[in-house]
Amino acid sequence: MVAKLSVTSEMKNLTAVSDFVTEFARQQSLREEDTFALQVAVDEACANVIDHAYLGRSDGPIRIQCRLSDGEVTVTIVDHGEPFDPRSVPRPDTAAPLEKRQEGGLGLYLMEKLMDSVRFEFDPAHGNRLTMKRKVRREDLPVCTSS
Amino acid sequence: MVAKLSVTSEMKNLTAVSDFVTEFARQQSLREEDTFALQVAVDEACANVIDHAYLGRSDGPIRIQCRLSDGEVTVTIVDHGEPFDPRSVPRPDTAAPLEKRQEGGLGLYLMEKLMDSVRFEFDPAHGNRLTMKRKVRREDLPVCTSS
Amino acid sequence: MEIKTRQLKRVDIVELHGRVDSNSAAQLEEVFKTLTAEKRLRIVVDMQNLEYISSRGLRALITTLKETRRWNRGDLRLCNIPPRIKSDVFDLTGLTPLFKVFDNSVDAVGSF
Amino acid sequence: MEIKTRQLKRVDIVELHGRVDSNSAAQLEEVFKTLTAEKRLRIVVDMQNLEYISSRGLRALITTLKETRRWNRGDLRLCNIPPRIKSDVFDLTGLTPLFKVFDNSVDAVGSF
Ligand SMILES: Nc1ncnc2c1ncn2[C@@H]1O[C@H](COP(=O)(O)OP(=O)(O)O)[C@@H](O)[C@H]1O
Ligand SMILES: Nc1ncnc2c1ncn2[C@@H]1O[C@H](COP(=O)(O)OP(=O)(O)O)[C@@H](O)[C@H]1O
Repeated sequence: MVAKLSVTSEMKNLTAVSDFVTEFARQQSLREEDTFALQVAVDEACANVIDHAYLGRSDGPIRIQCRLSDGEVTVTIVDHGEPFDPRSVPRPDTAAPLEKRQEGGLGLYLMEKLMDSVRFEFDPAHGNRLTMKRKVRREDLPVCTSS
Repeated sequence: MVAKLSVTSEMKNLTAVSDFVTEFARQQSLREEDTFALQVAVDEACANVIDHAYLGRSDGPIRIQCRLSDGEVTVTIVDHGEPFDPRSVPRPDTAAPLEKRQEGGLGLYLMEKLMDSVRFEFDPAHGNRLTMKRKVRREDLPVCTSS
Repeated sequence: MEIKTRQLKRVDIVELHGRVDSNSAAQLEEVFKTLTAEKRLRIVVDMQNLEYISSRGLRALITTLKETRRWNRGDLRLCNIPPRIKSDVFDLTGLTPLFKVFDNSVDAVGSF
Repeated sequence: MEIKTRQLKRVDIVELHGRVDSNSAAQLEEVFKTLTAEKRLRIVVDMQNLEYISSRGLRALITTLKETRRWNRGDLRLCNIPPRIKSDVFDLTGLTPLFKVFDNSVDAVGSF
Protein backbone atom coordinates (compact mmCIF):
# COMPACT_ATOMS: atom_id res chain seq x y z
CA MET A 1 0.00 0.00 0.00
CA VAL A 2 1.36 3.40 -1.02
CA ALA A 3 0.19 6.84 0.12
CA LYS A 4 1.47 10.09 -1.37
CA LEU A 5 1.26 13.75 -0.46
CA SER A 6 2.67 16.87 -2.09
CA VAL A 7 2.98 20.14 -0.22
CA THR A 8 4.84 23.40 -0.66
CA SER A 9 7.69 24.39 1.60
CA GLU A 10 5.76 26.18 4.35
CA MET A 11 5.92 25.26 8.02
CA LYS A 12 2.16 25.55 8.35
CA ASN A 13 1.81 22.59 5.97
CA LEU A 14 3.46 20.32 8.52
CA THR A 15 0.15 19.84 10.25
CA ALA A 16 -1.26 18.34 7.04
CA VAL A 17 1.89 16.21 6.72
CA SER A 18 1.44 14.94 10.26
CA ASP A 19 -2.24 14.17 9.62
CA PHE A 20 -1.22 12.29 6.47
CA VAL A 21 1.30 10.13 8.32
CA THR A 22 -1.10 9.50 11.19
CA GLU A 23 -3.83 8.44 8.77
CA PHE A 24 -1.44 6.11 6.90
CA ALA A 25 -0.44 4.48 10.18
CA ARG A 26 -4.06 4.13 11.24
CA GLN A 27 -5.10 2.53 7.96
CA GLN A 28 -2.25 0.05 8.24
CA SER A 29 -3.12 -0.62 11.90
CA LEU A 30 0.44 0.16 12.94
CA ARG A 31 1.31 -0.06 16.60
CA GLU A 32 1.50 3.09 18.65
CA GLU A 33 5.28 2.97 18.86
CA ASP A 34 5.71 2.62 15.09
CA THR A 35 3.20 5.40 14.45
CA PHE A 36 5.07 7.62 16.85
CA ALA A 37 8.44 6.97 15.19
CA LEU A 38 7.02 7.76 11.74
CA GLN A 39 5.32 10.94 12.90
CA VAL A 40 8.48 12.27 14.46
CA ALA A 41 10.82 11.27 11.64
CA VAL A 42 8.66 12.69 8.84
CA ASP A 43 8.00 15.91 10.72
CA GLU A 44 11.71 16.45 11.40
CA ALA A 45 12.67 15.61 7.83
CA CYS A 46 10.15 17.98 6.26
CA ALA A 47 11.02 20.77 8.70
CA ASN A 48 14.66 20.42 7.67
CA VAL A 49 13.75 20.60 4.00
CA ILE A 50 11.83 23.81 4.63
CA ASP A 51 14.46 25.38 6.89
CA HIS A 52 17.69 24.21 5.34
CA ALA A 53 17.05 23.01 1.76
CA TYR A 54 14.60 25.69 0.66
CA LEU A 55 16.10 28.34 2.92
CA GLY A 56 12.88 30.26 3.46
CA ARG A 57 11.37 29.86 -0.02
CA SER A 58 7.71 29.03 0.49
CA ASP A 59 6.83 27.59 -2.92
CA GLY A 60 9.30 24.70 -3.11
CA PRO A 61 7.68 21.35 -3.77
CA ILE A 62 7.99 18.51 -1.23
CA ARG A 63 6.77 15.06 -2.20
CA ILE A 64 6.20 12.50 0.50
CA GLN A 65 5.50 8.82 -0.04
CA CYS A 66 4.78 6.13 2.54
CA ARG A 67 4.78 2.49 1.59
CA LEU A 68 4.28 -0.63 3.68
CA SER A 69 5.53 -3.91 2.32
CA ASP A 70 7.01 -7.02 3.88
CA GLY A 71 6.48 -5.62 7.34
CA GLU A 72 8.59 -2.57 6.61
CA VAL A 73 7.55 1.04 6.10
CA THR A 74 9.57 3.02 3.57
CA VAL A 75 9.18 6.79 3.56
CA THR A 76 10.68 8.85 0.76
CA ILE A 77 10.77 12.62 0.79
CA VAL A 78 11.87 14.45 -2.33
CA ASP A 79 12.68 18.16 -2.63
CA HIS A 80 14.44 20.45 -5.11
CA GLY A 81 16.26 22.70 -2.70
CA GLU A 82 19.92 22.88 -1.74
CA PRO A 83 21.75 19.59 -1.29
CA PHE A 84 23.80 18.94 1.85
CA ASP A 85 26.26 16.44 3.17
CA PRO A 86 24.78 14.70 6.18
CA ARG A 87 28.23 13.37 7.16
CA SER A 88 29.40 16.94 7.71
CA VAL A 89 26.73 17.52 10.34
CA PRO A 90 27.96 16.89 13.88
CA ARG A 91 25.68 14.66 15.93
CA PRO A 92 24.54 16.10 19.28
CA ASP A 93 26.33 15.29 22.51
CA THR A 94 23.42 13.79 24.41
CA ALA A 95 25.44 13.52 27.60
CA ALA A 96 26.45 17.19 27.75
CA PRO A 97 25.37 19.23 30.77
CA LEU A 98 22.89 22.04 30.23
CA GLU A 99 25.49 24.81 29.76
CA LYS A 100 27.17 22.89 26.95
CA ARG A 101 23.98 21.65 25.37
CA GLN A 102 23.19 22.88 21.85
CA GLU A 103 19.60 24.01 21.59
CA GLY A 104 19.00 22.64 18.08
CA GLY A 105 20.51 19.81 16.14
CA LEU A 106 18.30 17.02 17.48
CA GLY A 107 16.19 16.48 14.34
CA LEU A 108 18.58 14.38 12.28
CA TYR A 109 19.54 12.45 15.39
CA LEU A 110 15.91 11.59 16.22
CA MET A 111 15.29 10.47 12.63
CA GLU A 112 18.31 8.15 12.77
CA LYS A 113 17.39 6.77 16.17
CA LEU A 114 13.70 6.21 15.50
CA MET A 115 14.08 4.74 12.00
CA ASP A 116 16.09 1.65 11.14
CA SER A 117 17.85 3.41 8.24
CA VAL A 118 18.07 6.98 6.91
CA ARG A 119 19.69 7.62 3.54
CA PHE A 120 20.13 10.90 1.65
CA GLU A 121 20.74 11.04 -2.12
CA PHE A 122 21.38 14.25 -4.00
CA ASP A 123 20.87 14.41 -7.73
CA PRO A 124 20.78 17.75 -9.63
CA ALA A 125 18.27 16.33 -12.13
CA HIS A 126 15.82 14.60 -9.83
CA GLY A 127 16.27 16.58 -6.67
CA ASN A 128 17.20 15.48 -3.17
CA ARG A 129 15.76 12.19 -2.00
CA LEU A 130 15.58 11.03 1.58
CA THR A 131 14.70 7.39 2.17
CA MET A 132 13.87 6.17 5.68
CA LYS A 133 12.90 2.61 6.60
CA ARG A 134 11.49 0.99 9.70
CA LYS A 135 10.33 -2.53 10.38
CA VAL A 136 6.85 -2.31 11.86
CA ARG A 137 4.28 -4.57 13.46
CA ARG A 138 0.55 -4.36 13.09
CA GLU A 139 -1.71 -3.91 16.04
CA ASP A 140 -3.53 -7.14 16.92
CA LEU A 141 -6.99 -6.72 15.46
CA PRO A 142 -9.61 -6.20 18.16
CA VAL A 143 -12.04 -9.06 18.75
CA CYS A 144 -15.01 -6.78 18.32
CA THR A 145 -15.46 -3.07 17.82
CA SER A 146 -16.63 -1.03 20.76
CA SER A 147 -19.84 0.90 20.21
CA MET B 1 -38.58 -2.22 57.99
CA VAL B 2 -36.75 -1.80 61.27
CA ALA B 3 -33.03 -2.12 61.96
CA LYS B 4 -31.49 -1.99 65.43
CA LEU B 5 -28.01 -1.66 66.83
CA SER B 6 -26.69 -1.50 70.40
CA VAL B 7 -23.23 -0.16 71.17
CA THR B 8 -21.37 1.05 74.26
CA SER B 9 -20.44 4.68 74.70
CA GLU B 10 -17.07 4.69 72.99
CA MET B 11 -16.15 6.97 70.12
CA LYS B 12 -14.51 4.12 68.24
CA ASN B 13 -17.92 2.46 67.95
CA LEU B 14 -19.12 5.31 65.75
CA THR B 15 -17.60 3.65 62.72
CA ALA B 16 -19.88 0.65 63.30
CA VAL B 17 -22.80 3.04 63.81
CA SER B 18 -22.02 4.74 60.54
CA ASP B 19 -21.76 1.40 58.72
CA PHE B 20 -25.10 0.39 60.22
CA VAL B 21 -26.83 3.55 58.98
CA THR B 22 -25.21 3.27 55.56
CA GLU B 23 -26.32 -0.34 55.24
CA PHE B 24 -29.87 0.53 56.28
CA ALA B 25 -30.00 3.27 53.66
CA ARG B 26 -28.58 0.97 51.01
CA GLN B 27 -31.10 -1.79 51.74
CA GLN B 28 -33.93 0.70 51.51
CA SER B 29 -32.46 2.15 48.29
CA LEU B 30 -32.53 5.63 49.76
CA ARG B 31 -31.26 8.49 47.65
CA GLU B 32 -27.79 9.81 48.20
CA GLU B 33 -29.03 12.99 49.81
CA ASP B 34 -31.24 11.15 52.30
CA THR B 35 -28.45 8.72 53.11
CA PHE B 36 -26.11 11.61 53.72
CA ALA B 37 -28.55 13.37 56.07
CA LEU B 38 -29.07 10.21 58.11
CA GLN B 39 -25.35 9.47 58.36
CA VAL B 40 -24.57 12.94 59.63
CA ALA B 41 -27.49 13.20 62.03
CA VAL B 42 -26.94 9.79 63.67
CA ASP B 43 -23.20 10.32 63.95
CA GLU B 44 -23.66 13.71 65.59
CA ALA B 45 -26.35 12.43 67.94
CA CYS B 46 -24.30 9.46 69.13
CA ALA B 47 -21.17 11.55 69.54
CA ASN B 48 -23.15 13.92 71.76
CA VAL B 49 -24.43 11.03 73.87
CA ILE B 50 -20.88 9.80 74.38
CA ASP B 51 -19.38 13.24 75.06
CA HIS B 52 -22.14 14.96 76.95
CA ALA B 53 -24.59 12.37 78.30
CA TYR B 54 -22.13 9.70 79.41
CA LEU B 55 -19.37 12.23 80.17
CA GLY B 56 -16.50 9.91 79.37
CA ARG B 57 -17.96 6.68 80.70
CA SER B 58 -17.19 4.00 78.12
CA ASP B 59 -19.68 1.30 79.12
CA GLY B 60 -22.93 3.23 78.77
CA PRO B 61 -25.46 1.55 76.49
CA ILE B 62 -26.69 3.31 73.34
CA ARG B 63 -29.58 1.79 71.40
CA ILE B 64 -30.20 2.94 67.86
CA GLN B 65 -33.22 2.07 65.79
CA CYS B 66 -33.97 3.02 62.18
CA ARG B 67 -37.41 2.51 60.69
CA LEU B 68 -38.80 3.34 57.28
CA SER B 69 -42.57 3.58 56.91
CA ASP B 70 -44.84 5.72 54.77
CA GLY B 71 -41.86 7.30 53.04
CA GLU B 72 -40.43 8.56 56.32
CA VAL B 73 -37.38 7.40 58.21
CA THR B 74 -37.63 7.53 62.00
CA VAL B 75 -34.43 7.19 63.99
CA THR B 76 -34.55 6.74 67.74
CA ILE B 77 -31.50 6.80 69.94
CA VAL B 78 -31.82 5.84 73.60
CA ASP B 79 -29.21 6.31 76.31
CA HIS B 80 -29.06 6.25 80.12
CA GLY B 81 -26.68 9.13 80.68
CA GLU B 82 -27.31 12.65 81.92
CA PRO B 83 -30.38 14.41 80.60
CA PHE B 84 -30.13 17.93 79.17
CA ASP B 85 -32.35 20.73 78.03
CA PRO B 86 -31.87 21.29 74.31
CA ARG B 87 -33.64 24.65 74.56
CA SER B 88 -30.85 25.92 76.80
CA VAL B 89 -28.26 25.30 74.13
CA PRO B 90 -27.50 28.38 72.01
CA ARG B 91 -27.61 27.72 68.27
CA PRO B 92 -24.49 28.75 66.35
CA ASP B 93 -24.22 32.10 64.60
CA THR B 94 -23.60 30.86 61.08
CA ALA B 95 -22.98 34.37 59.80
CA ALA B 96 -20.24 35.24 62.29
CA PRO B 97 -16.80 36.10 60.96
CA LEU B 98 -13.93 33.76 61.74
CA GLU B 99 -12.76 35.57 64.90
CA LYS B 100 -16.22 35.32 66.46
CA ARG B 101 -16.89 31.81 65.26
CA GLN B 102 -17.28 29.10 67.91
CA GLU B 103 -15.29 26.03 67.00
CA GLY B 104 -17.84 23.51 68.23
CA GLY B 105 -21.59 23.62 68.62
CA LEU B 106 -22.50 22.64 65.07
CA GLY B 107 -23.73 19.09 65.78
CA LEU B 108 -27.21 19.83 67.11
CA TYR B 109 -27.64 22.45 64.42
CA LEU B 110 -26.76 20.00 61.62
CA MET B 111 -29.17 17.41 63.05
CA GLU B 112 -31.98 19.95 63.09
CA LYS B 113 -31.20 21.21 59.59
CA LEU B 114 -30.76 17.84 57.94
CA MET B 115 -33.73 16.11 59.59
CA ASP B 116 -37.34 17.26 59.36
CA SER B 117 -37.83 16.95 63.12
CA VAL B 118 -35.63 16.36 66.16
CA ARG B 119 -37.21 15.66 69.54
CA PHE B 120 -35.59 14.91 72.90
CA GLU B 121 -37.45 13.19 75.76
CA PHE B 122 -35.94 12.58 79.18
CA ASP B 123 -37.37 9.99 81.52
CA PRO B 124 -35.50 8.78 84.60
CA ALA B 125 -36.99 5.30 84.25
CA HIS B 126 -36.52 4.66 80.52
CA GLY B 127 -33.57 6.88 79.79
CA ASN B 128 -33.13 9.68 77.29
CA ARG B 129 -34.80 9.23 73.95
CA LEU B 130 -34.00 11.19 70.82
CA THR B 131 -36.41 10.85 67.91
CA MET B 132 -35.48 12.23 64.49
CA LYS B 133 -37.62 12.00 61.38
CA ARG B 134 -37.03 12.70 57.72
CA LYS B 135 -39.21 12.19 54.67
CA VAL B 136 -37.18 10.24 52.16
CA ARG B 137 -37.43 9.10 48.55
CA ARG B 138 -36.19 5.86 47.15
CA GLU B 139 -33.70 5.75 44.35
CA ASP B 140 -35.39 4.86 41.05
CA LEU B 141 -34.64 1.22 40.55
CA PRO B 142 -32.12 0.67 37.76
CA VAL B 143 -33.49 -0.86 34.54
CA CYS B 144 -30.86 -3.57 34.64
CA THR B 145 -27.95 -4.29 36.89
CA SER B 146 -24.50 -3.54 35.61
CA SER B 147 -22.15 -6.49 35.53
CA MET C 1 -11.42 6.96 56.91
CA GLU C 2 -7.95 7.44 55.60
CA ILE C 3 -5.82 10.58 55.72
CA LYS C 4 -2.94 10.93 53.32
CA THR C 5 -0.55 13.80 53.72
CA ARG C 6 1.95 14.99 51.19
CA GLN C 7 4.62 17.48 52.00
CA LEU C 8 5.52 19.77 49.12
CA LYS C 9 8.15 22.43 49.36
CA ARG C 10 6.02 25.20 50.84
CA VAL C 11 2.64 23.55 51.13
CA ASP C 12 1.24 20.40 52.72
CA ILE C 13 -1.66 18.54 51.18
CA VAL C 14 -4.02 16.66 53.47
CA GLU C 15 -6.21 14.24 51.50
CA LEU C 16 -9.35 13.02 53.23
CA HIS C 17 -10.73 9.67 52.15
CA GLY C 18 -14.02 8.14 53.25
CA ARG C 19 -15.96 9.28 56.33
CA VAL C 20 -14.56 11.72 58.81
CA ASP C 21 -17.02 10.75 61.50
CA SER C 22 -16.97 11.90 65.12
CA ASN C 23 -14.53 9.12 65.90
CA SER C 24 -12.00 9.55 63.14
CA ALA C 25 -12.12 13.34 63.47
CA ALA C 26 -9.62 12.92 66.32
CA GLN C 27 -7.05 11.60 63.87
CA LEU C 28 -7.61 14.56 61.61
CA GLU C 29 -7.01 16.83 64.58
CA GLU C 30 -3.74 15.00 65.26
CA VAL C 31 -2.58 15.44 61.67
CA PHE C 32 -3.27 19.16 61.78
CA LYS C 33 -1.58 19.54 65.17
CA THR C 34 1.55 17.85 63.89
CA LEU C 35 1.69 20.19 60.91
CA THR C 36 1.14 23.37 62.87
CA ALA C 37 3.62 22.27 65.55
CA GLU C 38 6.24 21.98 62.80
CA LYS C 39 5.25 25.46 61.62
CA ARG C 40 3.98 24.03 58.37
CA LEU C 41 1.17 26.53 58.09
CA ARG C 42 0.26 26.41 54.41
CA ILE C 43 -2.21 23.58 54.22
CA VAL C 44 -4.43 22.35 51.40
CA VAL C 45 -7.23 19.97 52.38
CA ASP C 46 -8.23 17.87 49.39
CA MET C 47 -11.79 16.57 49.82
CA GLN C 48 -12.05 14.74 46.50
CA ASN C 49 -12.70 11.38 48.16
CA LEU C 50 -14.50 12.58 51.27
CA GLU C 51 -17.83 10.90 51.96
CA TYR C 52 -18.84 13.02 54.90
CA ILE C 53 -17.39 15.13 57.65
CA SER C 54 -18.87 15.44 61.11
CA SER C 55 -19.05 18.60 63.17
CA ARG C 56 -15.96 17.42 65.04
CA GLY C 57 -14.14 17.29 61.75
CA LEU C 58 -15.34 20.81 61.04
CA ARG C 59 -14.06 21.89 64.42
CA ALA C 60 -10.59 20.60 63.52
CA LEU C 61 -10.74 22.60 60.29
CA ILE C 62 -11.82 25.80 62.01
CA THR C 63 -9.24 25.49 64.81
CA THR C 64 -6.50 24.92 62.27
CA LEU C 65 -7.75 27.71 60.02
CA LYS C 66 -7.46 30.13 62.94
CA GLU C 67 -4.07 28.77 63.92
CA THR C 68 -2.57 29.04 60.43
CA ARG C 69 -3.93 32.54 59.82
CA ARG C 70 -2.64 33.98 63.07
CA TRP C 71 -0.19 36.79 62.30
CA ASN C 72 -0.81 36.11 58.61
CA ARG C 73 1.59 33.21 58.67
CA GLY C 74 -0.34 30.78 56.55
CA ASP C 75 -3.74 29.48 55.63
CA LEU C 76 -5.82 26.36 55.37
CA ARG C 77 -7.46 26.09 51.95
CA LEU C 78 -9.96 23.59 50.64
CA CYS C 79 -10.33 21.94 47.26
CA ASN C 80 -12.51 19.39 45.49
CA ILE C 81 -15.38 19.67 47.98
CA PRO C 82 -18.02 17.14 46.85
CA PRO C 83 -21.29 18.95 46.00
CA ARG C 84 -23.31 17.26 48.77
CA ILE C 85 -20.78 18.21 51.45
CA LYS C 86 -20.55 21.70 50.01
CA SER C 87 -24.31 22.26 50.16
CA ASP C 88 -25.34 20.22 53.22
CA VAL C 89 -22.36 20.89 55.47
CA PHE C 90 -20.32 23.93 54.48
CA ASP C 91 -23.10 26.12 53.12
CA LEU C 92 -25.55 25.03 55.81
CA THR C 93 -23.20 25.91 58.65
CA GLY C 94 -22.07 29.15 57.03
CA LEU C 95 -18.48 27.93 56.83
CA THR C 96 -18.04 28.36 53.07
CA PRO C 97 -17.18 32.09 53.18
CA LEU C 98 -14.56 31.54 55.88
CA PHE C 99 -12.37 29.34 53.68
CA LYS C 100 -10.62 29.88 50.39
CA VAL C 101 -12.06 27.13 48.25
CA PHE C 102 -10.62 25.83 44.97
CA ASP C 103 -11.91 23.54 42.23
CA ASN C 104 -8.77 21.43 42.10
CA SER C 105 -5.63 20.75 44.05
CA VAL C 106 -3.28 22.37 41.53
CA ASP C 107 -5.04 25.71 41.90
CA ALA C 108 -5.11 25.34 45.66
CA VAL C 109 -1.40 24.54 45.94
CA GLY C 110 -0.58 27.25 43.40
CA SER C 111 -2.59 29.84 45.35
CA PHE C 112 0.05 30.07 48.07
CA MET D 1 -2.05 21.52 18.93
CA GLU D 2 -3.41 23.57 21.75
CA ILE D 3 -1.52 25.35 24.50
CA LYS D 4 -3.36 26.31 27.67
CA THR D 5 -1.63 28.48 30.20
CA ARG D 6 -2.73 29.04 33.75
CA GLN D 7 -1.22 31.67 35.96
CA LEU D 8 -1.05 30.73 39.61
CA LYS D 9 0.35 33.00 42.26
CA ARG D 10 4.02 32.11 41.90
CA VAL D 11 3.95 29.51 39.14
CA ASP D 12 2.63 29.33 35.58
CA ILE D 13 1.36 26.07 34.15
CA VAL D 14 1.70 25.49 30.41
CA GLU D 15 -0.47 22.57 29.26
CA LEU D 16 0.43 21.02 25.92
CA HIS D 17 -2.37 19.29 24.01
CA GLY D 18 -1.95 17.26 20.83
CA ARG D 19 1.08 17.44 18.55
CA VAL D 20 3.79 20.01 19.02
CA ASP D 21 5.10 19.55 15.50
CA SER D 22 7.76 21.66 13.84
CA ASN D 23 5.09 24.13 12.82
CA SER D 24 3.28 24.59 16.10
CA ALA D 25 6.54 24.66 18.05
CA ALA D 26 6.74 28.35 17.10
CA GLN D 27 3.63 29.04 19.16
CA LEU D 28 5.13 27.26 22.11
CA GLU D 29 8.20 29.45 21.77
CA GLU D 30 5.94 32.52 21.79
CA VAL D 31 4.19 31.40 24.96
CA PHE D 32 7.49 30.88 26.75
CA LYS D 33 8.86 34.21 25.53
CA THR D 34 5.84 36.03 26.86
CA LEU D 35 6.25 34.40 30.26
CA THR D 36 9.97 35.06 30.58
CA ALA D 37 9.54 38.64 29.32
CA GLU D 38 7.10 39.18 32.21
CA LYS D 39 9.67 37.68 34.56
CA ARG D 40 7.39 34.78 35.26
CA LEU D 41 10.22 32.30 35.59
CA ARG D 42 8.65 29.46 37.52
CA ILE D 43 7.08 27.35 34.82
CA VAL D 44 5.47 23.92 34.91
CA VAL D 45 4.94 22.21 31.55
CA ASP D 46 2.13 19.67 31.82
CA MET D 47 2.47 17.03 29.09
CA GLN D 48 -0.53 14.91 30.08
CA ASN D 49 -2.22 15.39 26.72
CA LEU D 50 0.84 15.70 24.52
CA GLU D 51 0.91 13.38 21.49
CA TYR D 52 4.38 14.23 20.33
CA ILE D 53 6.93 16.98 20.44
CA SER D 54 9.35 17.78 17.63
CA SER D 55 12.98 18.78 18.04
CA ARG D 56 11.88 22.40 17.57
CA GLY D 57 9.57 21.98 20.52
CA LEU D 58 12.49 20.57 22.50
CA ARG D 59 14.57 23.56 21.50
CA ALA D 60 11.92 25.88 22.96
CA LEU D 61 12.05 23.88 26.20
CA ILE D 62 15.85 23.97 26.42
CA THR D 63 16.07 27.69 25.62
CA THR D 64 13.46 28.47 28.25
CA LEU D 65 15.07 26.12 30.78
CA LYS D 66 18.34 28.03 30.42
CA GLU D 67 16.59 31.38 30.57
CA THR D 68 14.64 30.60 33.73
CA ARG D 69 17.62 29.09 35.53
CA ARG D 70 19.93 31.99 34.82
CA TRP D 71 21.04 33.52 38.14
CA ASN D 72 18.92 30.93 39.90
CA ARG D 73 15.81 32.94 39.29
CA GLY D 74 13.45 30.17 38.39
CA ASP D 75 13.06 26.86 36.61
CA LEU D 76 11.08 25.02 33.99
CA ARG D 77 9.78 21.72 35.31
CA LEU D 78 7.95 18.93 33.52
CA CYS D 79 5.11 16.69 34.61
CA ASN D 80 2.92 13.92 33.26
CA ILE D 81 5.30 13.01 30.42
CA PRO D 82 3.58 10.21 28.46
CA PRO D 83 5.74 7.03 28.51
CA ARG D 84 6.34 7.01 24.76
CA ILE D 85 7.56 10.62 24.73
CA LYS D 86 9.64 9.94 27.82
CA SER D 87 11.43 6.95 26.26
CA ASP D 88 11.57 7.89 22.59
CA VAL D 89 12.20 11.62 22.90
CA PHE D 90 13.51 12.69 26.29
CA ASP D 91 15.58 9.62 27.15
CA LEU D 92 16.81 9.19 23.58
CA THR D 93 18.09 12.73 23.33
CA GLY D 94 19.56 12.70 26.82
CA LEU D 95 17.28 15.52 27.94
CA THR D 96 15.69 13.71 30.88
CA PRO D 97 18.47 14.43 33.40
CA LEU D 98 18.44 18.13 32.54
CA PHE D 99 14.90 18.67 33.74
CA LYS D 100 13.17 18.20 37.05
CA VAL D 101 10.38 15.81 36.16
CA PHE D 102 7.28 15.11 38.25
CA ASP D 103 4.53 12.50 38.11
CA ASN D 104 1.73 14.98 38.45
CA SER D 105 1.03 18.69 38.26
CA VAL D 106 0.37 19.13 41.97
CA ASP D 107 3.84 17.90 42.85
CA ALA D 108 5.38 20.01 40.10
CA VAL D 109 3.61 23.20 41.23
CA GLY D 110 4.34 22.39 44.85
CA SER D 111 8.03 21.85 44.13
CA PHE D 112 8.63 25.59 43.76
N1 LIG E 1 17.31 18.60 4.30
C1 LIG E 1 18.39 19.34 4.65
N2 LIG E 1 18.94 20.19 3.76
C2 LIG E 1 20.01 20.91 4.10
N3 LIG E 1 20.60 20.87 5.31
C3 LIG E 1 20.09 20.04 6.25
C4 LIG E 1 18.97 19.25 5.97
N4 LIG E 1 18.70 18.52 7.08
C5 LIG E 1 19.62 18.86 7.99
N5 LIG E 1 20.46 19.78 7.51
C6 LIG E 1 21.62 20.36 8.23
O1 LIG E 1 21.86 19.55 9.36
C7 LIG E 1 21.81 20.34 10.56
C8 LIG E 1 21.22 19.54 11.69
O2 LIG E 1 19.87 19.27 11.45
P1 LIG E 1 18.91 18.88 12.62
O3 LIG E 1 19.57 17.81 13.40
O4 LIG E 1 17.57 18.55 12.07
O5 LIG E 1 18.83 20.16 13.54
P2 LIG E 1 18.33 21.64 13.28
O6 LIG E 1 17.44 21.61 12.08
O7 LIG E 1 17.62 21.95 14.55
O8 LIG E 1 19.58 22.46 13.08
C9 LIG E 1 20.99 21.53 10.19
O9 LIG E 1 21.31 22.63 11.00
C10 LIG E 1 21.38 21.74 8.74
O10 LIG E 1 22.60 22.46 8.66
N1 LIG F 1 -27.10 14.11 74.20
C1 LIG F 1 -26.69 15.17 74.92
N2 LIG F 1 -26.59 15.11 76.26
C2 LIG F 1 -26.19 16.16 76.94
N3 LIG F 1 -25.85 17.35 76.41
C3 LIG F 1 -25.94 17.49 75.09
C4 LIG F 1 -26.35 16.41 74.26
N4 LIG F 1 -26.34 16.84 73.00
C5 LIG F 1 -25.93 18.13 73.02
N5 LIG F 1 -25.68 18.53 74.26
C6 LIG F 1 -25.26 19.88 74.68
O1 LIG F 1 -25.46 20.76 73.58
C7 LIG F 1 -24.24 21.40 73.21
C8 LIG F 1 -24.19 21.60 71.69
O2 LIG F 1 -24.07 20.35 71.08
P1 LIG F 1 -23.50 20.26 69.61
O3 LIG F 1 -24.24 21.27 68.79
O4 LIG F 1 -23.58 18.87 69.16
O5 LIG F 1 -21.99 20.75 69.70
P2 LIG F 1 -20.74 20.17 70.51
O6 LIG F 1 -21.04 18.76 70.84
O7 LIG F 1 -19.67 20.34 69.49
O8 LIG F 1 -20.57 21.08 71.69
C9 LIG F 1 -23.16 20.52 73.77
O9 LIG F 1 -21.97 21.24 74.02
C10 LIG F 1 -23.79 19.97 75.04
O10 LIG F 1 -23.65 20.93 76.06
